[in-house]
Amino acid sequence: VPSSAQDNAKLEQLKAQGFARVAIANEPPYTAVGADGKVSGAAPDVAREVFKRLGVPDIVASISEYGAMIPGLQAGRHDVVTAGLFMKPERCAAVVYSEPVLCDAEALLVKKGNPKGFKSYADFAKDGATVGAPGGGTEEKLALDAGVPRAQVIVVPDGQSGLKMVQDGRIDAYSLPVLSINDLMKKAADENLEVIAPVEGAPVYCDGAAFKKGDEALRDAFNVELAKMKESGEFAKIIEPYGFSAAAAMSTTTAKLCAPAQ
Amino acid sequence: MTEPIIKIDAISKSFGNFQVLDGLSMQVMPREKLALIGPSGSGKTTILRILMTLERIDAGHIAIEGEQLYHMPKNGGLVAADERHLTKMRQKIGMVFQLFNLFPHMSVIDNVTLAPMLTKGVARAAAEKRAMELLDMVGMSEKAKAMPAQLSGGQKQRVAIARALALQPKIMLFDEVTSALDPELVEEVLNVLWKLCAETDMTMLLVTHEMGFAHDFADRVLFFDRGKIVEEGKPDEMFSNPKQERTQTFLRKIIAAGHRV
Amino acid sequence: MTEPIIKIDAISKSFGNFQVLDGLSMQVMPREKLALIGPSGSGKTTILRILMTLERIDAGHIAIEGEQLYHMPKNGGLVAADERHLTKMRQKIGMVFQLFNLFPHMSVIDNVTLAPMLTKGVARAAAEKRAMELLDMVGMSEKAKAMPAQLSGGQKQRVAIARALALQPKIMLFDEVTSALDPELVEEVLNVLWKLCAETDMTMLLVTHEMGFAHDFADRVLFFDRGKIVEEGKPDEMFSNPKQERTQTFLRKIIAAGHRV
Amino acid sequence: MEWDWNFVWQIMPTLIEGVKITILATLLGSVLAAVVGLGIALGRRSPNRILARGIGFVAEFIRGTPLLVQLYFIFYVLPDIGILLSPLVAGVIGLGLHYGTYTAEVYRAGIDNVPRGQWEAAKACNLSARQTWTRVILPQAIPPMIPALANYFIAMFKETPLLSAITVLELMNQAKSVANTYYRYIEPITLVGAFFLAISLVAVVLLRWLEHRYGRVER
Amino acid sequence: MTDWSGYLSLILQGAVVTVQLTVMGSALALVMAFVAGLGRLSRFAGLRWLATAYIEFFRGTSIFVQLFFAYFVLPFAGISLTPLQAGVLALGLNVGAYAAEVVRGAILSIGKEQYEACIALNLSRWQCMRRIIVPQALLVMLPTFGNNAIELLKATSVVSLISLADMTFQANIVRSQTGNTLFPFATILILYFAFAMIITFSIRALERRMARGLDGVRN
Ligand SMILES: Nc1ncnc2c1ncn2[C@@H]1O[C@H](COP(=O)(O)OP(=O)(O)OP(=O)(O)O)[C@@H](O)[C@H]1O
Ligand SMILES: Nc1ncnc2c1ncn2[C@@H]1O[C@H](COP(=O)(O)OP(=O)(O)OP(=O)(O)O)[C@@H](O)[C@H]1O
Ligand SMILES: [Mg+2]
Ligand SMILES: [Mg+2]
Repeated sequence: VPSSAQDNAKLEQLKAQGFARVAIANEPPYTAVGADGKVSGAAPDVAREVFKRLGVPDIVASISEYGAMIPGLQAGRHDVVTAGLFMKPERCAAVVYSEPVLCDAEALLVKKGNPKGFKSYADFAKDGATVGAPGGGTEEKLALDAGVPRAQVIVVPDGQSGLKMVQDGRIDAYSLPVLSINDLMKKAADENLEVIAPVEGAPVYCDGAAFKKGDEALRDAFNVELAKMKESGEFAKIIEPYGFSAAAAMSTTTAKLCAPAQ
Repeated sequence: MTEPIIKIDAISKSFGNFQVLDGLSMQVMPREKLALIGPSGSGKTTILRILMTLERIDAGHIAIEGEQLYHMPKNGGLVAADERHLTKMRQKIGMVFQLFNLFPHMSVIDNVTLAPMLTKGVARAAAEKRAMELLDMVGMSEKAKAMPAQLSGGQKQRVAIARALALQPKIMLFDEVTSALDPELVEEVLNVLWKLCAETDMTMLLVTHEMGFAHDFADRVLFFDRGKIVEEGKPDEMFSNPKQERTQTFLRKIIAAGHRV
Repeated sequence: MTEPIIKIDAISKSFGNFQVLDGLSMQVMPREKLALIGPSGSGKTTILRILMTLERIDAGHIAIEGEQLYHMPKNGGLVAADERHLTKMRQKIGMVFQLFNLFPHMSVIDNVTLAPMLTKGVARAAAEKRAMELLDMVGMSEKAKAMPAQLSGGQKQRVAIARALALQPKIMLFDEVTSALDPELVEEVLNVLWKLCAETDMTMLLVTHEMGFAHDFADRVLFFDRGKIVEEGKPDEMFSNPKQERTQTFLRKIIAAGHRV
Repeated sequence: MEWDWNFVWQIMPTLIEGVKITILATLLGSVLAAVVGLGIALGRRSPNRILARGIGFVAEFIRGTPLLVQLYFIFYVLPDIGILLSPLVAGVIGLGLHYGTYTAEVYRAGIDNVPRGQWEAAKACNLSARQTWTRVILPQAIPPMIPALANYFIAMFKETPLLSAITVLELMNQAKSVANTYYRYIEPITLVGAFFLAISLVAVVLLRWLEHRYGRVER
Repeated sequence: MTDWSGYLSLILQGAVVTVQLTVMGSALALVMAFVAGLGRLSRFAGLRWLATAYIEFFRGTSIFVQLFFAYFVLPFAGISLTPLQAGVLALGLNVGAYAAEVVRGAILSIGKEQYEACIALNLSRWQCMRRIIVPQALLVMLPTFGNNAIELLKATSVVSLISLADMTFQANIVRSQTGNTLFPFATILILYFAFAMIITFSIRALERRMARGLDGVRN
């Protein structure tokens, strides 16, 4: 039940300061930073629009590591995370999510021809193959959960570094959501690389705007506006140019995504 | 009868195991010009440094104008002096060092005006006026704006004297103020001391190896050896007719080395 | 007639603007013991340092046993010597310094054996045997295992002499080898030099302020002033009957300062 | 958020793995820095002016720019010209080069402190340039600089967390990884601090001893 | 095509942050250096102890730990700092601890006779420190302070690890956005070096100015 704006103290505070502090990752197309320094990308654009409708004129984005986002939220460094931080039961326990915004499957970036024949994360558990992933990101967890030893999951600071490490043969594969990998590939335009998508056995994930526990009222207000945008088609207009599917986001719910794995 | 301005009563001082002074007593009368002579290591510098409170004494008492230097009355008894008491007492005493110890980062005039301005609250204009008089007296007024590094040793020492005088102490201590100087420069400084002697009624204690100067300048000469006063007397008697054998050998050596007595 | 072992021909040397030597020429015969005397700053040390190749010359030529020191033949002409040529020439020359310059991180015996082992490839056993003989000669064999820091100045200087001798140079240069020593220690070192003089047929150049020693030791004395040879002669003539006025005043001053001639 | 001791014990083994890598990187980096520093110090004294100037400039450049950026460079740019280094090797090279420019200054001071008379005595003994360096100058120059060198090695130890930027799993990286997994920063970061402080304090005691032992030379 | 001038201006924005951090961090470090350096020389055991604890703690733990602590742990104690504040705090306190030892060393290097002249002129301890000792010690400290400032400049690159948009951070963004590694990193290497040179030359100029009239005093 969406609470009325009157008792939403957090929202009032954001309105008063005139902006919301959002955490984003340095990972196109979820986020993008233009040559003019302006933050765009699917996740911030949606957040910006929703907040505008809530009466908060602007967002101030700070780029953060995935692993630092939830601690940063808890430490009060951000008001919301809109970064492609996919919903997972543990995360749902740590923060409160809005309804789904961006959905994507997982992909692997490998050398041309996929010489080692990777299909799923479990493939990396065999014969010492290494997979790179952002620290604290979903892919790292998926790989670890699939039984890949810690030493074979290489924490890579950002996508560009991951791409470079695959090119240089430092890691056998680099894993990110499909769209992120596609974006990397586009920029690299490297004939010798190939994208494997989706990764077998890995679920399709959706992110949502993540709020600090206790900010449920703000989250609820956010959901109201988000639902309106989804309905009006405005939502699709924002995210589809980036390659995301609005239909995917509208076909599932936070409750489903946060349910403990069967 | 006048009271002594300095009354040293059975003071002792050791450095580690080495006892420099052992129960020394002596008195100095107001306006007296006293020369302290004696062989190296006999404790002359130590006495001046104790009077300037640069060293503490282990035992004994010192009174300046009847007031205890290292002790102060409290609850009817005497207790060790605190920093405030020492600060008050130090107003009466000034010292000129063998190595001048000018402040190298300040001009000559700033060296002279600093202490009056900071410790006595004298206004800058007044302090500078007085400083120029003093610099004039020591023949250094032309160098008022110079930095110490630009001066010769004799010039530095004359500035150091002006600096000490600026606080108008009742007692001035001079520790071998000429011995770090080239022979040609000694005279400059001795001339200033002569003038000072003649023109002021300060009490002056002077450690020196310039026997001629001590002879002509002092009202009384003390000859030290191993922290004890071996002999004292008027300069004329002392230099022409020393009574103690130790004094005789000392003076003989000094004369042999070519110094005038 | 024998050829001179050292032939210095019109050499010049400046430090910055300051011309120390200006067209100096001199010769030394094999086995000659030569004393170089003269006032401070006259260039005596500079000459020895040039012979040891510690300083370069600006102009002129030096020949050692008829071979050029700072030049070497190439394509029919003479070119500046390279390091290899200098290394070869240095084998003929040894030097003992005023400040000993022992290697402080090595024992006495290692100081003496180092150079023969490294530069002549002498085996350790042979080098040590010879070193002990030399140390014995300078009266230091008992301290063979000691470190330089444990020695007195005179002892250090004797080791330094043994070290220089270990290379068996034909020419030995001594630069005021006693002047950094306490008076009591001077004798130790002079005794060694006497012995050396009597027992070997090395050519020796010695800069010294010990006129007595120069007198008794030297075959010939050169008196320098401002980089020029003012006077030279047999020691007897030179010290008893100097011809030049400059030499006379120099010797008079030395005598006045209490030195034996 | 409260301090959780159970969590501390749970993550301890992971952090200890990190400590091992940190210490390994420091040790290897120190050895390299010691060698590189000597190379730079000697190179800057080379009679070849161009060589001396060139080495001097490179050293100044390395010393004036951040190690972090240098690490990025070594790890991500060098492969473009065919130099592919493992993370640890790249890290050790980065540390060694960077700190080598510091130790070079220590060497320089140490060498300058050997009195001129020692050079001259070596010449009078007809030692070659090489023999003079190895037998006379360096044996005297190095002991007094040991404390200063050790100081830099301790500083290097404290900069190893930078290696996490090039995926070396040292202490800080392990801690971050733990923090990422459990969304808790307090315990891992505090423990890392405690590890660093403990090792540094031990190192400082060691340093005092080195100073006592080697700080002075007798002449 | 890629808008290089735009990305260059992004890096320059980062450079502004780097300069801000360096200037503010140096200011804090300077204050801490004097507070702690003089504290260690205090007559009061409590002050001495406090200053020693500060110095040893900040020199003993790594700047990273301090940074992460300031950024992620302090908020739980109710102290929430902006990234810039956290960066300035950690850098300033860290470098301040090193510089405090410089202050102490420089003050101890001033001869006893200057203190004695103070006593003979009846200056109070504070007056003596402020007017006589510190002004002379300042000249001794200056060159090392210059080195400390360069250390601080270089350390600012690590704030990129706590998401402060300094030069290194922006270089990483540019790298992600353009896929080019060499351009951003080479650019910032040159910028860092240029800043370091500016610090070096300003300190030298300052030193010359302060040394005026003191020729012959310093050896
Ligand atoms: N701070 C000190 N620590 C240890 N011993 C000291 C100290 N100051 C002085 N002494 C010793 O005390 C003795 C007396 O020293 P003092 O300087 O008073 O002699 P002096 O009569 O002034 O000699 P001089 O004519 O050489 O100046 C000397 O033996 C000296 O070595
Ligand atoms: N490295 C140098 N740089 C500049 N000037 C020098 C240098 N070495 C020597 N001189 C100058 O050259 C002159 C001759 O010096 P040298 O040491 O040869 O004199 P000396 O006759 O040995 O004097 P002394 O008896 O004092 O040892 C002196 O004026 C000296 O100042
Ligand atoms: Mg004295
Ligand atoms: Mg000489």
